[in-house]
Amino acid sequence: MQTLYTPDDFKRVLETALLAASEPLGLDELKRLFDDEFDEDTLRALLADLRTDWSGRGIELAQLASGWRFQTRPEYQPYLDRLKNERPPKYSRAVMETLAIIAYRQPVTRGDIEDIRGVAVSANILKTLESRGWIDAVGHRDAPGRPALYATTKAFLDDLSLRSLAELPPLSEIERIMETVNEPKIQVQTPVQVEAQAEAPVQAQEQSQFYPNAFPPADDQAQG
Amino acid sequence: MQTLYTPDDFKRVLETALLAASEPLGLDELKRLFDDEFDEDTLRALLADLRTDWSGRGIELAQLASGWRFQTRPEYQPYLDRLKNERPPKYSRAVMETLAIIAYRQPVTRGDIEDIRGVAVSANILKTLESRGWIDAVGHRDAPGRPALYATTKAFLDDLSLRSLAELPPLSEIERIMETVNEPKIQVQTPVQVEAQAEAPVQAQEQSQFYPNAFPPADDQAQG
Amino acid sequence: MEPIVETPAPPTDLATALPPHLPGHLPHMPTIYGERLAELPKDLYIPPDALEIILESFQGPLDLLLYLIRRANIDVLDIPMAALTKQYLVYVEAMQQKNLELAAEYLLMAAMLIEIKSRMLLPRPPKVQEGEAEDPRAELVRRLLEYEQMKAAAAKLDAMPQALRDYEWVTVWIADKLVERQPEVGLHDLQLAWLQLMKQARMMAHHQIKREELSVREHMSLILRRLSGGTFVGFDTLFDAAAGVPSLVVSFLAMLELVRERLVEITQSEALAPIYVKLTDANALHT
Repeated sequence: MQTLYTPDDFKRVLETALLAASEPLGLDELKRLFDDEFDEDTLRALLADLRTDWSGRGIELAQLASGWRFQTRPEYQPYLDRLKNERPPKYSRAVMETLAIIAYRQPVTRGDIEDIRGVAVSANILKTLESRGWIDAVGHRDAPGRPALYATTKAFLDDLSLRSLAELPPLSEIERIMETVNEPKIQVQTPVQVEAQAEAPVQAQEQSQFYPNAFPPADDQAQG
Repeated sequence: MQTLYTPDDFKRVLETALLAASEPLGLDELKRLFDDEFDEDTLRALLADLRTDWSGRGIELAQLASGWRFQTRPEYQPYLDRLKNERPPKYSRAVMETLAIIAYRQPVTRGDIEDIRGVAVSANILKTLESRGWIDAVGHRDAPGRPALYATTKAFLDDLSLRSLAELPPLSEIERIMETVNEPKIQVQTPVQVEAQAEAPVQAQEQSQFYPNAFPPADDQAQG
Repeated sequence: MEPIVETPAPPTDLATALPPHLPGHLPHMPTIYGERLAELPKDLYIPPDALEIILESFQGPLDLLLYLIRRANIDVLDIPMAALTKQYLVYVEAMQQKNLELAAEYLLMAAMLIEIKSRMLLPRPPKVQEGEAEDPRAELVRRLLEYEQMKAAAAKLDAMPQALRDYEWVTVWIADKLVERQPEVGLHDLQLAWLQLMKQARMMAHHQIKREELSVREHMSLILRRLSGGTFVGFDTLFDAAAGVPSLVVSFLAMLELVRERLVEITQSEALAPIYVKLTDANALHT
């Protein structure tokens, strides 16, 4: 057993455990690594230090919803793709819209999703998202048929490198559009979650180039 | 996409691919990483360099029959073990009591242990402790059946970070703990025979016949 | 009702404008009351191959409507219902003509649009509570905006780095997963085990044992180990003078105890001759 003396030794153990872990590691688990010798602040300092050590490499230490994990940087993905035999799953617009509705309006029933999208939501769409582990049924609405209520999972946040739902890109603000118009007055419901997004960073600028099939960036036109 | 200029850049890509791979990567695959720009000798040189970079860390670059992969160093295994979700294995109460008796009363025979514990000691219990290297037979008592005398080993002291048996917690201290733990205070009779048992284990063998039911034998089944 | 100016567009215009992902720039659009309005020509030319692809790319009637609205640069809060309905029906009819499997939602939406359009023609009944007329388009606009918001959110989500697509997890091989984990035992565990024994045996408790005695028993084990070869060992070699007087005394006590328990025998051929120690015969035979 490697004996540990210096902060570097501890970092080495942290690094080894995080590189070998198959799941993100939370602070509690990282504490266990040292038989609970360290408090959370010390661990956080070591982790921050470790993250700095890895800056400029092809791997980065990411803090996710369920803990810390090493992941490759997107800039290196084109190289890694050369090793792959099959392409990673690319989700259809129907799947992504359903995911967005669940993420921003959760918990929602299939009926809620259909109301917003204006079309039937096939069972396959929900199954795709469930089998990816991104959504699950968290309960049932007390309504006829007791429809299942869907919500996003921690794995969804982890897979999008988010620590919480508050870090989701903010929704385009439809209520601001409403204010500019007096006639006719239209009541638009403002979902509760929108408040949380106010604090989230804006990072949707490059949106259009990543999303070639998107419709004309409606927000810009609407606001401009 | 990260653009590559220097050998360090190429190493960075190699490192990233090897860290992200779930299987060992062969030279053919590593070549594909760079669109077959490099020959095998160049790759081998880069890999050797990378291996040196990682020396002294918790992870090493290993060359296997099927290719190269990063893997953890065995010295770090004890730390990784602490993260395992399964509860750490524990010795049964019977094993621990037997060990305690051997540690404090050595050299003792199986019969001595049975006298003190009040129940039969299965061969498995002794085998467990012997295969752990913590006890061994140091001789035989000159008594009917010539029973083996067990004592603790140096490995036992090492594993418990003791320099000698004298560093075991004194029994008087244990008794003091027991007295503070036992509430209400229990009047403890001091039968003369017990002292004799401690001093003269030979006689103790017959002693057990006098009060075979003195100890609840249920413990072994319950804990073991 | 809004004035509608119909502008025949060249056939090629529609073909280029149709792909839904392209911003809908219609050239030569007339401006009415400061707003640009547009309508598709009645005699639509739709390339037969393109239609399916185009129509399939719509996620539903709301998506189609939004496309028509954005393409014509119409203010969504003041939709010219007649124009929009007309355009929408052109698309739906085209779909039916091509025998495309038309989702029921498209027809439902068509009915809804026509209904709104007709209500727009009627004088608006004042609302009791607010004293303000309710716009027949309100519900449609709310749905369009909400859908558009979610559509944009979906695009943003899709633009975010996604595990397995844009980056990968690092899971380094753990070299020796197969090492069996041994129970860890500490002094505390031993103490606890003894405590258990004591509790069990409290009717006959009081195993008062002195610290020294433990050392004696330790030395007994040590001596037995030294003698385990079965041969005679010099008495003096069993004592380490360098260990100090207390250790010597303990060793001697251990030796006496071993003799008393008949575990070893001590022999001396004559007075002052070297003293030898060996395991008792019965003992040695089995070691």
